[in-house]
Amino acid sequence: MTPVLAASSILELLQQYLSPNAAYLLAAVLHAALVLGFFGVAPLIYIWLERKVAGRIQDRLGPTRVGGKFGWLQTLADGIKLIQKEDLCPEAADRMLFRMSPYLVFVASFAAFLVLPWADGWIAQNLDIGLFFMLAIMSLEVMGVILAGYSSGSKWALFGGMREAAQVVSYEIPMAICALVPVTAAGTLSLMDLGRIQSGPFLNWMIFHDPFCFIAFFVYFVVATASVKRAPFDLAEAESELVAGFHTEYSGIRWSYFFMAEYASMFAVSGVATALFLGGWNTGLGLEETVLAGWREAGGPWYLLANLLGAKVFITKGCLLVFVQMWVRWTLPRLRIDQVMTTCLKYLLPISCALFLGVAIWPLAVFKLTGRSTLVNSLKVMGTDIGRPMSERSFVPGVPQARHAGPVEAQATPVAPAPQGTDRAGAELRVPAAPTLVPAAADKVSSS
Amino acid sequence: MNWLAQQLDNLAWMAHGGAVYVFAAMAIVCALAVVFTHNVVRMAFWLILCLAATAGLFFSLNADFVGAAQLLIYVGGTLVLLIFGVMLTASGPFLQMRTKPGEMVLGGVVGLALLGLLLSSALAVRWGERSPVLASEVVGAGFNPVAEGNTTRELGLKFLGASSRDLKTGRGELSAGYLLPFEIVSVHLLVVLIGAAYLARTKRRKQPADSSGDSRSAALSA
Amino acid sequence: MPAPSPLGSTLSSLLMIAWLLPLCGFAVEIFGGYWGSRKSKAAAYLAVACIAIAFVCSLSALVLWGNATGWSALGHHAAAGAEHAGAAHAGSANAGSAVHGPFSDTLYTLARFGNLRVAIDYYIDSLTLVMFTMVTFIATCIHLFAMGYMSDELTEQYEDHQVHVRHGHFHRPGRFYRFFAFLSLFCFSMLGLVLAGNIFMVFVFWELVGVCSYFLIGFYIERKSASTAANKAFIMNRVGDFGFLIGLMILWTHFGTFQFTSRVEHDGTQTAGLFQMLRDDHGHLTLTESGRNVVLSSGFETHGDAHEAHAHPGPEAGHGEAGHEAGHEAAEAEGHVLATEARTIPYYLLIAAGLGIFAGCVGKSAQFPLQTWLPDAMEGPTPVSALVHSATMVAAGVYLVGRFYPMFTPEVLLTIAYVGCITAFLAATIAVVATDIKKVLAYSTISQLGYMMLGLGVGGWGAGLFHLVTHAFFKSLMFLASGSVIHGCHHVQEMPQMGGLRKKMPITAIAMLVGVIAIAGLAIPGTPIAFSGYHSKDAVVASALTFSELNPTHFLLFYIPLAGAGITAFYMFRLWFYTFAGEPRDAHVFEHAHESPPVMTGPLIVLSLLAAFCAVGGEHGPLFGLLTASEPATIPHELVAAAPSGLTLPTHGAIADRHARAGMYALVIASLGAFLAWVFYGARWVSPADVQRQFSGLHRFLVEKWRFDELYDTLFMRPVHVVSAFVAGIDKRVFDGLLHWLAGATVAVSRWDRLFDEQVIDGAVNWTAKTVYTGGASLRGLQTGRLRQYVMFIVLGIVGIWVLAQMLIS
Amino acid sequence: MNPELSTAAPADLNLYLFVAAVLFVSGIVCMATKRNGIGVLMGVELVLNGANLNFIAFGRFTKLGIDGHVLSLFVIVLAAAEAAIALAIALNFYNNHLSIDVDRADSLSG
Repeated sequence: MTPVLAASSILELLQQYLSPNAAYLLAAVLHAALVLGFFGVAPLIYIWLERKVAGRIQDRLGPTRVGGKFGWLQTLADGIKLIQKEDLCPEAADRMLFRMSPYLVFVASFAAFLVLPWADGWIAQNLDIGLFFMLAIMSLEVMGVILAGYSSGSKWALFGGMREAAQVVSYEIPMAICALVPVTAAGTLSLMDLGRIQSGPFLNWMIFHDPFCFIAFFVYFVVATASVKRAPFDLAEAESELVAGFHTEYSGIRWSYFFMAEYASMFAVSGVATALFLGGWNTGLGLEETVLAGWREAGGPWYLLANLLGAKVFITKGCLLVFVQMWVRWTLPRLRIDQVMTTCLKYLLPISCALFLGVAIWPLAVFKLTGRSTLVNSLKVMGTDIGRPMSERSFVPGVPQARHAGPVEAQATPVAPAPQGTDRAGAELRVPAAPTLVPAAADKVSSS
Repeated sequence: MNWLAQQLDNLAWMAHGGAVYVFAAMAIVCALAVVFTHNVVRMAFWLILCLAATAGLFFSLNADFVGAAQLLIYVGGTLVLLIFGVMLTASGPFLQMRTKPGEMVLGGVVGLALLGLLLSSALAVRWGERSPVLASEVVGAGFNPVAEGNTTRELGLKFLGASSRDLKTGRGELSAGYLLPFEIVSVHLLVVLIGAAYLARTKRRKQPADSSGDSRSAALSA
Repeated sequence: MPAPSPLGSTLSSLLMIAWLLPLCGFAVEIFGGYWGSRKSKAAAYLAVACIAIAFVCSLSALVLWGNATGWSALGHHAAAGAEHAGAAHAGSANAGSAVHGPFSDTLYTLARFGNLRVAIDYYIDSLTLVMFTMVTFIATCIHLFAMGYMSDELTEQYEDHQVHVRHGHFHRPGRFYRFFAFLSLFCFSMLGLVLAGNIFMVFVFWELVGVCSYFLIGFYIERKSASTAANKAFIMNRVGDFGFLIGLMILWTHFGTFQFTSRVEHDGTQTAGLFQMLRDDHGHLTLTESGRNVVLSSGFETHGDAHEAHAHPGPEAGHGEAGHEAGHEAAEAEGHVLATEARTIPYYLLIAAGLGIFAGCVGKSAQFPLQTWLPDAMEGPTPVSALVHSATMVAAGVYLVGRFYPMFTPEVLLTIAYVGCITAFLAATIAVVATDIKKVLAYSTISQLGYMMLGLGVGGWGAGLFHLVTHAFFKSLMFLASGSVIHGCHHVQEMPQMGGLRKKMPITAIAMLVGVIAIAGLAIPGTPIAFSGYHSKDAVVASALTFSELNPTHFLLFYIPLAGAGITAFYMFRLWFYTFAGEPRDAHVFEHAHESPPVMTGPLIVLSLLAAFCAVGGEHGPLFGLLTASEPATIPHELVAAAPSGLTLPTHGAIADRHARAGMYALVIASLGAFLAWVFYGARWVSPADVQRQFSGLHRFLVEKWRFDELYDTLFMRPVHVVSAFVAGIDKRVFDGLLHWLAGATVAVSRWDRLFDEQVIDGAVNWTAKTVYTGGASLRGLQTGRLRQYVMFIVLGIVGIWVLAQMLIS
Repeated sequence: MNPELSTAAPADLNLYLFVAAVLFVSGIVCMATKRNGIGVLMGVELVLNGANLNFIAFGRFTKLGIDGHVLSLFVIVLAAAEAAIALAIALNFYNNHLSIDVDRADSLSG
């Protein structure tokens, strides 16, 4: 078994050859490159997909010529064309801001990918506050849009920027609250931990955790669609009114940055939805604790294979959601700006608040009513308990656990006795004792 | 190969330490840019960069939650508000309200004096000797997860008046925590939002003078 | 002791109705009239109805009482008069007291102060009944008369010709209703006074009567003379009432009760009355051994013993003074044996109490020396003069003397007699020269009241009250007649402007003539043709004659009234001749004179009949009999000399012996007076003006009313003024000076204080304020209102502080 | 993260104090010189950020620890509140004066 195949992550691989600092640096560069690669390729595909979907929904074919029968390379051709185009800057524009704002949008959108969990252990930067960071970074994107709209020196652009600002700032709130619903249920902000919690059969996904999470998913999806200014909420670039909205004056490669950022953001919010509600990289067939756990245990290429499968599952789920977004775009008519704001502030915001309250009260209410911490007790599905309390699942968040860098972990957590091999120990291995930090009811019930 | 590794290691170390300096320099430069720019929108832009750099400094200090909060609330929220304000109020001649050079000079002098004051007093303290608990001792002793930059849980416990170490050893006595201030701040925020909404609401004012002027001009044109 | 009997309760009910009806009338009239129309006669009708019903009730009560007693009083006195037997009279009086004797009870207890009980009591005997009937009858007549007389008040705009304001005469709304309201109130008060069963209640109604008099005299309140007269009457009465109050206090202190007579209460206990405590059944005082104190029995306790001891008064009558001595000793012995704690009252205090009560009577009845208010009281409307100031109210003093007779010692009675005597002569002489028709009548009234007092004082109890009743009739008649004249002559009252009016107003002239004859006491000797005045005045003169013969020292008590009788006849006929006979002196007045309407002449006719014939039969007549049925036992039935005073009071028998002689004297003198009047004014043989010139000094003395007003002015007003001036001088010089000096000193100090205040304190404050203001104004420049500058200031401040701190540290 | 890199502080406290001081002074100067009301507001934000940086830095290097984070969180929240109110005031001011020049807001000058 070669070291390359034995490593569970790039960092681990590099650490076998380089000093820690160098390994860390190189791993960071590699992570960024990988994410950037995905960031660059995905929009190509999505733009193509958009055209095809639009065509099919509108009962036409879409691109058919470039790159074969299905016009595979249409987007690439477009990109080349855009790169060739002159980089125009209007006379009335604020030159510096006009040039800077596409990069701002691009960077913000790109940074969001840093904390997306592709598979168990496969993440560019495993932040404890992953989701929080994600929301923060994605909210930066709007700055670029606003500055672009303002600096263009055009009323269309200014109006678009203003609309974008109003819309995004408003939708950020219900979006964050809806994202907090599964976070509250799970008890962690780390997207990686969230993915681990949802391992096992699909009933373990957060969307099925309780009714509030279930509703929260749909609310989140609507809000996320709006926050990436997709139809029917694409008021910022409403062609019929504002020519092209905030990017009216842009051309060439700067223009394409906006589009790359938009499609990348579509995947980003979909990825967050996947990680939060739809089980992340987990197949939902219960394979993780049976087959895949064995693969991981085996290590080396099996481990790599398991993670690849996870990444594929994650990307597939995200793409499905992106597809739904497109589907919605070409199906529903555009709203007016006041309708957009009304929808957010008068409906989605209260609904999300109610959901948040509900999910906070849910465990208490269940405990009070049933005396148990879950509604369904010990229902065996495909050999696995489902509806298990969080504290009894194979992964328990909040406990300093040994990550994949074993020796480093031990050094980093000198006080807590490091639970050995929890992740790789498979379904049989539980966290030895209910940790003291796990909050409240579930803990007490399980101990009693 | 070894040399290469060594160079890489040095580079990595420099990169890591350099990142801090880069963020610091960026924060300083952008802050000065804010001071010396006259266009408010550009000021806002520089401010964004400055605040983002500050957030980077936060991250470098292992304050991940505060950094993210800085990004989310400051950069994402407050600044959007600011730009709103700029765009709602900036029209033509008022976009650039130049300060007199004398005022700039005076402000600069005073600012420099203040900077001297701050720096001389801050740097006069030899922190390492002054306080027995500094840097290395504190790290790991104050809150363990600092090493990893995972402060979320610690912050949450702090709000409840506890720390993870207390809970683990079981001998921690719970203090008052920050729950009450937190609640007060929440209510304060709510009040502020309502107040701001009230203040900034559209005022429907009848303007008989304007309408009469309109009618007069209309009559003239007719 | 008269227990409550069916007769008593019936009488009290009837009299209560008669008493309280005018009060109701007053209440309705005074409020209804105020809110009602000024032109309505409703008030008069109501008042007349009330007083008429009261009269009917009173008359019924009198008849009831007469029937119950089988009119024994009339028969008895006829017999007594015939037999002149005091003994029999005394016995029968005692025996009959259960039937017709005083009925007394408490109607309502107002308050209790320890032993003292203030209550509304009634005391009903024949005197009460007669007074009730007389008062209500005369009041009815006068009410009717007043309906005509006061008719010019029935207007919204009454023009008072005697009040001058800047533009002509004074105008005011008519006060018709008010007049009748006050008349009603007066009737209520007078009847209450008569009905009263205790001396305190008497006092209350006494004052109430005085207030009514005040209101009615001051009816034309806008006239200065009227308001002055009202004040004068009221103040003079207060002088008398002061004595009354002293008497009341003495009585209460020593007797502990106010009620007149003993009676059985509802709870069976007996309460002693004043009369029973002071006197035994025979009207004797019980003296202690020293003779200085009078023993007060508790009334009912000693009654039985006393009755036993004197069970056979017949033998005792012959004992004379010796018998009385024995009786006294026995009573004293009993007193010692029975009750060591028996209360006594010093004799002089008893005299003082009697004099005090009498002082009230002097004031009310306008006796010397308080007689001056009555002529001035003629400022009131003539019906008022007739009712209040001649017939009833002024008679209240006489009535009270009669009612309170048992409480008076012989010394007091002598005082009363002299006062009456002086008054009678004094007023008669003034009346001779008076020219105002009402003034003449007023002085005549005073004079006649003096006769009544004289009669009472010399022991003629029945004579005095007899004259009271008859006088009431003929004097009210004469006042009404004069009122008719005044009304007919449009408020001309001066006799020199009249004359020959009998042609214009014959009925009035005849009525007046009847009154004049009655008051003059003319009669045809030997025939029963005699007007009422003859009988009553004869009785008084007879009593006086008897008294003066029994007590020769006091011979003046006979001669002066006798002369007075002549003067009375003179001035009354003078009045008649002046007014009605001869030729008109003032053509203008005569031209407009007219006879009064029937509503005024009607009462005149009725009253003249009564004036002429009410006293028919004289001292054997029914009226005298009715009155003397309630004669107190004090009147001695034999010639005795009361021990302390040495006076001998006449008995009925003694008076009767001298009656014929006295009547002859009086008739002769009166006829002489009447003849003189005819000589002067009827036949005009002698010019009165010549006589007037001849005796100009005397005339002026009389016109100036014996200079009593001047005397009082000198005696009381001047000293008071002098003292007041002296006190005022002290006040002005000493106290005011002191005060002024103090004030000046205060002002000076204040001035310094003010200087200090202004200069130092204000200066300090102002300096502070100015400094602050200046500082603020200079600092104001710093407050540019510029946000950015403030930031600079803050920073500069911080830097400055830091620099300072650095310097200090180094 | 690499623990070695983290525990060995890449820079000492004084660097952060210097940056914070510069931010603070920049904010002050901004407040003192900007005539635009929103510029003044930006100055305030800078000042607050300087303070925040101090909190975090002291939390990292002294016993202040996590409390510094809590305090800076409060600062951030209150800064947001302040910004909201200040902008509302600025809008009102603009509505009334058709300008946002703070020098014209001198009605209360002495």
